[in-house]
Amino acid sequence: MWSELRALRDGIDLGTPPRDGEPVTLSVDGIPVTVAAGSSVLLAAGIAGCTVPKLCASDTLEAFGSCRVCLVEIEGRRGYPASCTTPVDEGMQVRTTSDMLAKLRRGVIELYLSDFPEGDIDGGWSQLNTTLDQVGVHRLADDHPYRSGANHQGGVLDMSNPYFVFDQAKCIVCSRCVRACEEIQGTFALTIDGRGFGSTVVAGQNESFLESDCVSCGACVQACPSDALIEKSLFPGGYERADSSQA
Amino acid sequence: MPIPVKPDQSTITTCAYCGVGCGFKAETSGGQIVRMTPWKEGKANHGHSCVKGRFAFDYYRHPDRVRSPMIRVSIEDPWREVSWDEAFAHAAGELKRIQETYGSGSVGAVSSSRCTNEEIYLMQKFARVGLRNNNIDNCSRICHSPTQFGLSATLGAGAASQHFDSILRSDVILVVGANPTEGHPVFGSMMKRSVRRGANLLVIDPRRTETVDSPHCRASVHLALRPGTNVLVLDSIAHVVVTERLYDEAFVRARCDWDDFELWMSQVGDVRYSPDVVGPEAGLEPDAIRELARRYAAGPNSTIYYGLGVTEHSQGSTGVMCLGNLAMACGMIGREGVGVNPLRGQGNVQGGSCLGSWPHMFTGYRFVTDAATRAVFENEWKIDLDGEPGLRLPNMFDAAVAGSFKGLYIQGEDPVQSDPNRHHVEAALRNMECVIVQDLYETETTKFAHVLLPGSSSLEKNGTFTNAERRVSMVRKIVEPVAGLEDWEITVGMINAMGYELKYDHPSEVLDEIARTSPAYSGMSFELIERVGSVQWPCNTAAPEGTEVLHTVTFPRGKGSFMLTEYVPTKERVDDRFPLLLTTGRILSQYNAGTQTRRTANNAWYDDDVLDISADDAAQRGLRNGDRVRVASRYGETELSITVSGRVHPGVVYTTFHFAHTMVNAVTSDLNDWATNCPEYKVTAVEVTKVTKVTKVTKVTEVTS
Amino acid sequence: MTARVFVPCDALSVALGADEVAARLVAETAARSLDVTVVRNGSRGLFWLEPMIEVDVGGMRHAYGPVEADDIPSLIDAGLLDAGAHRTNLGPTDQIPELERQTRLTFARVGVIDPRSLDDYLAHGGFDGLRRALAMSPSDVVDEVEASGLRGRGGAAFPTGIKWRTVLGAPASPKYVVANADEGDSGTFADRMVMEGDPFCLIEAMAIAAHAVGATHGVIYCRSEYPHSIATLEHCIGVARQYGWLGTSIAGSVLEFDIEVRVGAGAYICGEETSMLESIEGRRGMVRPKPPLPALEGLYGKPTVVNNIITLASVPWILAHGGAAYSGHGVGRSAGTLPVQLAGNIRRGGLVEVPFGITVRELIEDFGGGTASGRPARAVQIGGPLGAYFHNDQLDTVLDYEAIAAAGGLLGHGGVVVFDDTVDMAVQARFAMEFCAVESCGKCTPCRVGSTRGVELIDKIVLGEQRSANIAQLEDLCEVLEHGSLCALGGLTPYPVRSALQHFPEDFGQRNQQDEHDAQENI
Amino acid sequence: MIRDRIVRKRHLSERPSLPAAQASVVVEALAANHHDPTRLLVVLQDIQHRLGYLPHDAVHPIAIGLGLSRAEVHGVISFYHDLRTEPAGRHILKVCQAESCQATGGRALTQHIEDVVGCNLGQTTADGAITLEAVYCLGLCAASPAVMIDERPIARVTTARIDRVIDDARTAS
Repeated sequence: MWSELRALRDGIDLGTPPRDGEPVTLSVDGIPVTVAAGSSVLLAAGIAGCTVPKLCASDTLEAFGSCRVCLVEIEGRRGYPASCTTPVDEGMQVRTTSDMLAKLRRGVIELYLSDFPEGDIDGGWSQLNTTLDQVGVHRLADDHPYRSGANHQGGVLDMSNPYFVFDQAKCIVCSRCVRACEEIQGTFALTIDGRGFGSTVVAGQNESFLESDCVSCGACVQACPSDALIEKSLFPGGYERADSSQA
Repeated sequence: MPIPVKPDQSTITTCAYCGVGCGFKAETSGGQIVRMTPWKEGKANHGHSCVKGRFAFDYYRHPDRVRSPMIRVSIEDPWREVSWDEAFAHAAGELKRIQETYGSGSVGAVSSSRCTNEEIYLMQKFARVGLRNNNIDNCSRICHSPTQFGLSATLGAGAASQHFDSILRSDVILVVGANPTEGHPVFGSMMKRSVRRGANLLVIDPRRTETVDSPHCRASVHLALRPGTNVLVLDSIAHVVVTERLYDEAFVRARCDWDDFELWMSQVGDVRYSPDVVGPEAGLEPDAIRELARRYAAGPNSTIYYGLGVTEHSQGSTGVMCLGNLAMACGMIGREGVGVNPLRGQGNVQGGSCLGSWPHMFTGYRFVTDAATRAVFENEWKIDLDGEPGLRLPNMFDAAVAGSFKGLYIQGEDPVQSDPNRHHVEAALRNMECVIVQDLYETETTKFAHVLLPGSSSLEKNGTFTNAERRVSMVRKIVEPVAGLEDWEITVGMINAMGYELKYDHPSEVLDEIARTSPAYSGMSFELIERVGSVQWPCNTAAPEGTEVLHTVTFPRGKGSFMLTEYVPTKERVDDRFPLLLTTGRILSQYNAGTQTRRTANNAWYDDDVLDISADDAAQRGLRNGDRVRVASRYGETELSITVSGRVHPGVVYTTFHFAHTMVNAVTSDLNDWATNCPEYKVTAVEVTKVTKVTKVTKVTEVTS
Repeated sequence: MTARVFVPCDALSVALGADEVAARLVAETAARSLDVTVVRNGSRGLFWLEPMIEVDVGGMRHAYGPVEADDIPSLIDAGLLDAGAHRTNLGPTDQIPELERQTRLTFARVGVIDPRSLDDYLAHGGFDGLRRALAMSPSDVVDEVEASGLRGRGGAAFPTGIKWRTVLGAPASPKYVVANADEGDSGTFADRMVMEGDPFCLIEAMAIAAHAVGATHGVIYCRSEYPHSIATLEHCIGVARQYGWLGTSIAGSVLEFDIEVRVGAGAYICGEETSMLESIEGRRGMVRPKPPLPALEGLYGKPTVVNNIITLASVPWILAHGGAAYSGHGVGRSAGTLPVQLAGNIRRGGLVEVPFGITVRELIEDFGGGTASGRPARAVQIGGPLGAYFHNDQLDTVLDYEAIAAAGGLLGHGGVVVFDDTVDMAVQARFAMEFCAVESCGKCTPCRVGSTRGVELIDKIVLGEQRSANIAQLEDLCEVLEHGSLCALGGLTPYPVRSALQHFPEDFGQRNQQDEHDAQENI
Repeated sequence: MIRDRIVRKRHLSERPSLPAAQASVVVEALAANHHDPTRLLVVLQDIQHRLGYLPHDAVHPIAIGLGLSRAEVHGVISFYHDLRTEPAGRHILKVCQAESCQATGGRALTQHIEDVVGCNLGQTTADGAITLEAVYCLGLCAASPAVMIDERPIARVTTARIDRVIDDARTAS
């Protein structure tokens, strides 16, 4: 009756909120799995024990479908639907791995890495690190054509909040913070400024977090998969931005 | 290259900052807390948090911590550090000396809702087996004692009828005298989620709070009543329900005492409570009262959440009864999505109420005058118990001023700052011969103490908290207590020093004792809580893993009882000298008297109490944003800066009470609830005047502005 | 008897001087005390002849064009009102070859009537379709649309009847009809011509849709670049309300339906239906994932018909004449007619409504008359900025959904943009990526980041840097865009890029192999 | 950019207020749209129509009036290219950059316009007469290239024709 809240498990992220509903049985990589109607394919894959990489998806937030690393193949359907935004159907046959899926996921991750500070990857323990491990790409090759492109590595470093930093250089624009502020906290203090490549996460009217309507509940920090929003207390020597980047 | 520290250990515990009781994971590295993250499986918070619980934990390692027991003969003397044993012996010796000189009833104790259930239980045990009297009270006296009284009288249980998640099943949410988004932020977020999903929000509050109007959350009806008219307005709502026949007759006939109901109908149905009469007196549009009543009665699932804006009045208990009556009349009780729910201030106010820290009640709200109940405890404790109710905290202070009360053991409370009529409290403490304070820091109250026992924070001890939805959750020791002892061990030391031999190896043994003696807790144990995460009482053989929704079949008192709720205006009135009504509340980033949060970076948001005043009232007094003003009442005065705010109506001013130096409680009235002595913090007639600054500063201001 | 002279009022005619012509005509006839009414009609779509004025002589329309304001005195002198001979005389309008060869169903009234005149509309068969629909059950109306074989003309070509049936079957209420007038594809203007030439047709169509699916509210989302369309629609919606064609008890039936115009704010992506719904709801035009389909959870989360203007404008004819009559036109699964828009470097640009089945070459050469510059056509982009570039040796491809797809393209909204041999296709490919970067909503990563990387890669390719590696990366990127994007903007941007690369490799430095070799030597 | 100054959160009522004339436009736009948050874009368009742009400090009253947050309103403003946060020149000249106009010399025309006017697309001339904007299709593609000045479309644009238009715009008030 309260699955979206009470079926959440510490240390496990099912990717999309658990649902209440009639049981639906499908197969993921040949493994039969039964989940509630209205659940996502991503959630079903997780229950079946199949690891589908993800970045913008979290079981505390409604599915969004922006990161495109949770793509899967579904028998009888064209293309490579995002498993987070695809609801399960009875009898559905899902494949979570294939050469094409691996290639597409690598391609998407390379796009992320083309605008991410290289020095912040080794030794990190964010969800992004986990996803990179799953996809099997950790850095762009030195001669990768994406290097030296336009980037946001000189973006805002917001230290105004006493407890956390927002480092735009590490932001992958997945909107999890924006959505957490809206869906979980209900303050609506964050937004995406601009659009397209120019999209950036900002507080209020592109102002510091402290000046904005942010109430510092921490939901955005909790939601951030790439440590762009992170507690200052984890940096005993103070937070410094990495100076090298892949870009 | 910024690689974040990776914590080496993570421990699940419960936040102490408010009655929501969020589950947290305390993550440590090398024995120090590096961060607190919300626990996804916490049933009160489901992985959410607020700025206090999530970030404001540095207070535990603040240099101001009291690190050793200290004693002194006179409050003029400097403190002398002593061993625990010497402190216990000295304190107990003094209490026994006072009792020998002034009588058994000349000493007492007060417990804190920031402490665990086990510690609160031990405090009442200290009074009953150590002091051998019933002079034990708890700090809910000054916040939610009317809840206990009013809900027991109507429904039979002085606690929230629902679990927090229930609000997602509500079609109509009535919030009375509470501001969840500031005071109970994680529940506030849940409430907003329900509103965004289509629930209709109704608010009764003198201020246009964030609860009334914030992004995607706007009250459809807001009754901005004049402070002090709660009961009048609630009776008027009942009047509409009665006269428009909006009540649920089938429910009332099945579940409630029909004769009581008819009597109640004849009272609230009288024309003196019609919206047309009440509206002008309460400063409301009569149609708004009708609209609210109709929406609430229409449901289908309407729920009530209320806070100190209901209880902290001279008719606080009556106000609570009004809410119980209203819910029963409309059949809005006994299932998910409905109910009557107090929003508790401190982390363990519900526990403070349940665990017998009352001068007239044992655990589970059973009277000390009842021989059968006494027998339960006499059997458990192997000691004869006093059957006479003891003194309430305000009575203890009154008695102290009068000279008959001389010793007090205060656990984690700062009555000088928190309690009403500061001058009276100070006079009472000055008159005592032994004041024992157990606290994290030196406070306004420790200035009057003779024994100072270094308390342990909720990060430094094991035990349980009961939150505002009756949920008992585990508090776990993350770091060692600064002075070596957890609060429960200190109280055990005091009990032993008083001559009653007692030994517990772990707080779980205390909870076991509570379970043995208290029906609502009879199924409760650390083992159960460990296994299922948290448990809502009642927990017993009928409900082995606890109870989410109360009153589903019957009320604990059998038939629900409609209490008569005649409106009696407070004696606190505005006049020419004091034309404004001051009301008080709290702000998100600070917590109560601020002892903890003021010692964190939360001051970045709010570093002083500020007086909100309407533009009209400010203009009349020649005041501008940021001006310093003198706030004077019949009881005292203080100085504050003002904010000209659209959130208060003309005639009303508002402030918080988080900062010791502002001494807001020096201004508040000493009137209190007729039934429980809960102080009337929410209504004080005041005048606000500009503090004239030296000419030089004024000139500088003019140049820059 | 009052003579009637028609001067088009559509935006392109105005852009070519129609307002000045009309003003001069009024002034000149007044000065000569001639009894003339100047009627502002829509455009016939023969834009190389605009401003094209027409005179009604004995019920027959005679055309003159292109006319400039300064031509008016000589026209009147030449006996304009009696269809007299003049340098600009085109003869009877219906016999202008480029018009005569068309099959005008959807555009039957466009250019003929005064778009703001309800009487004119009614006199030309207006609301016949709605009257017939109201006499039918909603399900029968949907059957009729299904029988017509009509597919969405906005680009996705989804069968309209199936979409309507989904909305009809959805239990939730209220339901909405949204008309997508965010015609952002370069080379297209058919929607604009309907809105400015036959707006009541759109109103009628939406009312039919409302009846068919049980909707009560309609929204026309029109791009801000079309101020003339917006003004015309606003006027005509007001008239329709006044005369009971919108509001309650429409045409004496129980149908209750009203329409509001919402204006876009400069975002191509809002032509994508879910992004449009977000925009109508007052938010950033961020694409929503599908499912849920808008037909089930659309505007404000309620069942919603979202149709393109041309799709809707085809419906009244279908209802008035029957689905079978419509499906009698066209070929295979491409039933009915397609309003093709000839644009770019073309001699006779304009609107050509023909049954599916015509070849691209017939369109460009027979109707369009070749390039405007007189140079050879080199490339043709079909289907807007996300459509493939066709090489001039592919021009015999038949214009229907399946044939265009088989040739590696897509028909889109029926826009055909011709380029002569001066075009640099690497520049065009780069523009395709740049357009995606400019107009991306920024939600999904392939489109948000990939489009910018695409521009950078093409720049490097053109400069000859690491050419083969960059081309390989560009191809990989196109794969990620096509299969990984959330919506068609990212998903289709590879079409123009790949087709340019495939058909015009020489523009990407293929002929400069030596340069690349040199460049590599220098590294 | 580094934002590290720790400033106290400004209280709502301390936010800078709009000049009265602008404030009344905001109030009217909100009322005309029934304070309906789903009409945010319409409200913004109405206000820009009357003020010429959307002042920074108008965002707060708009948000309050519609029950939205400032961030949401800001996000919407920053998404749509039509919406501007600075005043434009007296005339707005939109020059089509899309394919049909590219096929008919649109790139050269754009360069010519930038040279004649003396600023680039997205900029306003020093005398405040003209703001140049890129536009992607005006629907005049059968007679490309095309521009639109204010709400007046001009098709089959030649350099001579556009020079006259620019001259007129510079001299007209």
